[in-house]
Amino acid sequence: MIAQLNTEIVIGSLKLKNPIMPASGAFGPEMKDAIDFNELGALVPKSITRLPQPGNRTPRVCETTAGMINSIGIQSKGLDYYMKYTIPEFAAYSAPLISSISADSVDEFAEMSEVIGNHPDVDALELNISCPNLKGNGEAFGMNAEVTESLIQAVKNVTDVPLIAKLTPNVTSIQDIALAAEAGGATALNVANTLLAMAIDTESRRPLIGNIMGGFSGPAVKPVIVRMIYQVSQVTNLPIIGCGGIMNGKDALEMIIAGASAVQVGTASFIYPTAMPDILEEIKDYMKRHAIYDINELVGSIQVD
Amino acid sequence: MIAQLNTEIVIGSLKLKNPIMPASGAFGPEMKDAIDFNELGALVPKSITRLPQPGNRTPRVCETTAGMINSIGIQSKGLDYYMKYTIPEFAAYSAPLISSISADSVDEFAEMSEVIGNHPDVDALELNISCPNLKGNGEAFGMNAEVTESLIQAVKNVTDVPLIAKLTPNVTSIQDIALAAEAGGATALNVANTLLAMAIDTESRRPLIGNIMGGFSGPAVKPVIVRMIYQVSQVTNLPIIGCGGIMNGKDALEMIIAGASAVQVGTASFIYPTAMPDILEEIKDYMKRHAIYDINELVGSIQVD
Amino acid sequence: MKQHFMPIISNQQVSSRYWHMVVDSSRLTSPIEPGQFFHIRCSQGSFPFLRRPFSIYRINESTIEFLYLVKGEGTQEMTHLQAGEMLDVVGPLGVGFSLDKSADTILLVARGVGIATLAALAQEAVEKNVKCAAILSARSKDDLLAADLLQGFGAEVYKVTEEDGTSDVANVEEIIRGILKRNKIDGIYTCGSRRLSRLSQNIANEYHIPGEIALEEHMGCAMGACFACVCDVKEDTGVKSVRVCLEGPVFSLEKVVLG
Amino acid sequence: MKQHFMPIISNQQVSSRYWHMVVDSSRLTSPIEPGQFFHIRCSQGSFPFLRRPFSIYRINESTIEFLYLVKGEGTQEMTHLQAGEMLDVVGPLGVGFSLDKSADTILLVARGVGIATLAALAQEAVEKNVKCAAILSARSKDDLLAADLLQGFGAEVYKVTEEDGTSDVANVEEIIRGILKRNKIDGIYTCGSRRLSRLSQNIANEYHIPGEIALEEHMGCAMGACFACVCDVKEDTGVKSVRVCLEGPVFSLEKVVLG
Ligand SMILES: Cc1cc2nc3c(=O)[nH]c(=O)nc-3n(C[C@H](O)[C@H](O)[C@H](O)COP(=O)(O)OP(=O)(O)OC[C@H]3O[C@@H](n4cnc5c(N)ncnc54)[C@H](O)[C@@H]3O)c2cc1C
Ligand SMILES: Cc1cc2nc3c(=O)[nH]c(=O)nc-3n(C[C@H](O)[C@H](O)[C@H](O)COP(=O)(O)OP(=O)(O)OC[C@H]3O[C@@H](n4cnc5c(N)ncnc54)[C@H](O)[C@@H]3O)c2cc1C
Ligand SMILES: Cc1cc2nc3c(=O)[nH]c(=O)nc-3n(C[C@H](O)[C@H](O)[C@H](O)COP(=O)(O)O)c2cc1C
Ligand SMILES: Cc1cc2nc3c(=O)[nH]c(=O)nc-3n(C[C@H](O)[C@H](O)[C@H](O)COP(=O)(O)O)c2cc1C
Ligand code: FES
Ligand code: FES
Repeated sequence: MIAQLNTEIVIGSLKLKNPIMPASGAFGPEMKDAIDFNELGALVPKSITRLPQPGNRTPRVCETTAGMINSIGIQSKGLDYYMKYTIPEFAAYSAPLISSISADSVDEFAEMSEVIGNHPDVDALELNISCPNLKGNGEAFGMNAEVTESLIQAVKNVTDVPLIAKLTPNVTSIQDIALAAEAGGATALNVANTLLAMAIDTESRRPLIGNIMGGFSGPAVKPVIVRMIYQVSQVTNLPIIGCGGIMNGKDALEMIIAGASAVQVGTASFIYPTAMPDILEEIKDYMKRHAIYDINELVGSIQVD
Repeated sequence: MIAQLNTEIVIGSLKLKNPIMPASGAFGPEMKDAIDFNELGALVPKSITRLPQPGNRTPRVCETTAGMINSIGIQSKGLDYYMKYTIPEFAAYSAPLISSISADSVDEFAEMSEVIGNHPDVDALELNISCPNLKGNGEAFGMNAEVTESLIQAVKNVTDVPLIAKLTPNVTSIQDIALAAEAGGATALNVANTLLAMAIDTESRRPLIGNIMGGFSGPAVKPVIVRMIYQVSQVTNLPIIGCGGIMNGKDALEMIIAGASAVQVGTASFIYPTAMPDILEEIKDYMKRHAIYDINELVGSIQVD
Repeated sequence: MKQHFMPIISNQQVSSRYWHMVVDSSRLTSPIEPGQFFHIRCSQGSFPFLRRPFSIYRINESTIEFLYLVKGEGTQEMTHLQAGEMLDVVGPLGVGFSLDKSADTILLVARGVGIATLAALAQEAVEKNVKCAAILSARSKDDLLAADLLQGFGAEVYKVTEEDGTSDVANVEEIIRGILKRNKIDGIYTCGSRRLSRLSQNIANEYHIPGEIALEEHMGCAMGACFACVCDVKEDTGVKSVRVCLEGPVFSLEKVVLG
Repeated sequence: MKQHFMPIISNQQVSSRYWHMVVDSSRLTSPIEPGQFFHIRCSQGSFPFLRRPFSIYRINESTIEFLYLVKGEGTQEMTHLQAGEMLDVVGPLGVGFSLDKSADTILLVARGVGIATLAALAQEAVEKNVKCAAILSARSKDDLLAADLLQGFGAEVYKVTEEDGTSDVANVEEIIRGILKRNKIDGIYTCGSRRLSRLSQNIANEYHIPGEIALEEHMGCAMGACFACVCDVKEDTGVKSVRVCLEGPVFSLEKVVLG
């Protein structure tokens, strides 16, 4: 008898049939021609804002060594469209739907979370607290521990679905923010959003991104993210979703071994449309090769001495 | 007549014949076989500690995608050896000598700076405030604005040589730290030291670095450093020395255009021993091609609209 | 939006700055239309990292061709790909040109490598018995690619270059007005230059000729997911943001907002 | 510590896990010693990023040879280098073996690819009329490289493998004691295994035979600047940290601290 592999991961009330899911903003319904959405651990559409917004000027992406910078600016059709069209579209798949929310204030986060979180087809919320807090001094919510705690708390008060706080890596102590999110009532932590970055075309002496700066993703950032996953896993017991730079199964395993229960794949899908199912296969191969039949045994299994 | 190129950069009392210098820890007297030290803008030996210290366990370096992680742990022969042998060895060259100092407390920084800064052959001090403050909670000095300010202040009180604060990029707001260093009396800012990072060998499930985490350098980090140079240049008038990921003249120019007056080259020299002179040549070629005869015109010349 | 590996048949330099690649497309099942593009990995290694978009220059029985300008790292790497190796592509992607079978003559206005995008349309025109007039604009005569190809299709080709001092908008306008006098133009198609696009837009407007434009924008996913590649088009209800990779790269010349 | 580009003459697989490369070293001016190494760029592209250190396997009139194990990304890439391309190296680096001309016989204890480092010494021994006994240990017989080469040098070669169940330390010890009974061994040289190094150290100690060991450590600069590659050696004044790339890779077997 061949032993069965268990790849199921439980995050609060959320059951993922496997730990592989897309990263918000790097996934859309258009990708259904390339991969079977039902084979993903979860579906995470692009962050939604309350009101429609146009996004930033182009160019919105540029390539850097082993990475890319993007500044899309959360181009969004707004909450009404999202409720009417986006949720039903993704609800058609068996994989759980995690709605990513961006907002300009704590109140707006709560307002939107109440509406989206209470939709029966939404299985969890991912709070993109890396966006700037317009009511604060414009720094991202997730750069401040108190703001993070009160934001999660406010959302927790209006919905019962699992809350994933998507942390920004642009902080002095990711542990402090992680603990604040935990104190506020987060169910899980996404470690992490993009690093703030910039690139300049030396010939024209202009920024390569219309918005000057943007979010840095891709394999270049992975060592920073792995470090943060490890640091966060040392201070909290919350499940961690690793995100940043995963290109293949080995990268995903590195994050899982560092302490992530699940992982998100963004940029890789731009280059390999089938990156997500391929990564899952590579993880399964690794498990077989190492005779590890339950993925949960790998989570945080790093050996340090 | 061919117009002369001016590559001279002035940083306080420090005159650099060109903006290219080595990054501390990635340069040593052994490299004199490969390049002519007199052709460098300055010489920056490895950070020195007061007492001899053995450094960290091996492996001390590992490769990641387009970058490397190191955790040497400031292996050092101590201040006495440095005064007796290291300074005279580097003083033999015409390029100015910038001594990099690492210490465990503000007092120790001041103590060492007094001794080293007042040596007639030392032209400037670079304060490596990215090392952990053992008298604090172990976080790096440069992660805290007040500590940064009082550290620079304390050193300023004991020596007149130009002080370069080498900032850590592992902070929420590099601008705040830059302003604190300026308030403390820094002559210039090095932006920046390495990003804290980690990598795991998935086969053995062990960290690839003996010390678990280490400093991330190489082209992968450049977009984060360019962003920070730009941010810092927006808030202070201090000259900036850009450092992190420069592999060629274009990378150096990117930092100069973003706002750096000079740049340091670390990892690149490991791969191309002649990286520094090659970069200088590429910069000169660029200047000729663009008919820019004074490098100072390029500093901070980014066009945003 | 499937990934395919297509055997490279040839990859050759055709002028100082341009290369031409032929790949075996016989295993592709989806139909390919002029104006569509492929998202291509430029090297056999892992870098450059992102794919690059390239139009389909010619569509043959069992091969397709690309014509590309060596611009930066990606296209530089592409020149190292060799016959026998596999080209890693995603596509065909996007919406191509629409060409009315009943058209008499169409006008192509191409600048530089824009001809790589319009050539396949000229080929389709021949097949549909539609006549073709083409203005090819380039920096130098060496960059005037595909003129022979178009003439071979029976097209009436006008070449303008900086080198000859003939490529200014005013001169191109004069040529176009001359063509319009002599022919019944039922469609204007343009690619490769903002100035010539504006000119084409104005003329199409003035003469009430329908037109199409193929746009270029920096891309991330090239499959509609990331919203990197947007541009604006006019709608009855106002301006709408559309994705060049999914809703384009070909748009109505009348509706597109040229920044 | 100069960078050189040496034409690759051949680069071939010699067993399931090992490859062998010959390069033209005729333009190298510095003398090369057994035990020294080169820091090599494994690919023609920019990645992998860091160089990798490789011992000089054979030193010939106008060529040098490398023998390498395909381990990870770097050595994998190295297999793609082709005859006619240039190998980008920095070196020769480090301190090589010292071999006393007056020695009668030396003993080499090599594990796995460690033989790539010791082979050049065997070659020098032949040239100096010093006899050679060698123990080659490997996972499998397929991995027993260079046995023929050494035998060609007239060396007395003992092969032990996991496959044959002969590679345990106890058995190697027995072989060494046998060799010592039959020969006047004036030097023990080892590379490639911590267990066999300890054994060699103990035996050298017991029999008062001088010995040397070639160490491996992960490297950054390979020119003494970064202190990545340190190990400890015993000195009169205590333990001293030394750099494998500069003060090594060859160290006194007696003095090295085997972790
Ligand atoms: C739909 C479409 C079809 C195209 N068809 C062709 C064609 O048939 N032949 C041809 O030569 N070129 C074509 N281009 C342009 C081509 O994609 C770019 O020249 C190419 O991406 C440049 O890559 P590089 O690495 O050499 O240059 P770099 O300037 O170094 O590229 C840096 C980054 O910018 C992006 N970029 C640079 N220029 C463009 C551009 N014009 N459009 C989109 N992204 C760009 C690159 O993809 C890359 O991510 C097309 C572009 C689009 C959008
Ligand atoms: C002085 C010296 C001489 C050597 N001579 C030979 C030789 O002749 N033939 C041979 O096959 N191998 C030799 N090695 C080992 C060889 O350097 C490694 O096998 C090689 O670096 C592995 O690279 P990789 O990318 O294939 O493997 P990976 O394991 O993917 O390498 C990852 C990183 O670790 C480093 N690394 C991994 N193993 C070693 C190692 N054993 N020593 C140093 N760095 C390592 C790599 O350089 C790289 O930076 C020698 C090592 C040293 C220090
Ligand atoms: C084009 C693009 C758009 C993105 N948009 C969002 C977004 O709307 N909300 C969000 O939380 N993260 C967004 N991200 C960040 C990704 O979700 C992810 O955190 C990041 O890309 C790192 O993962 P990767 O290296 O696997 O791409 C975006 C990333 C990219 C590349
Ligand atoms: C092996 C190594 C050792 C280093 N040691 C020091 C050090 O002692 N003091 C210091 O301030 N920075 C040290 N650094 C950081 C470099 O000075 C530099 O900030 C960093 O490497 C980024 O530049 P790069 O990408 O050009 O290498 C070290 C870097 C490396 C790679
Ligand atoms: S490139 Fe991603 S939507 Fe067009
Ligand atoms: S590798 Fe840098 S000192 Fe040895």
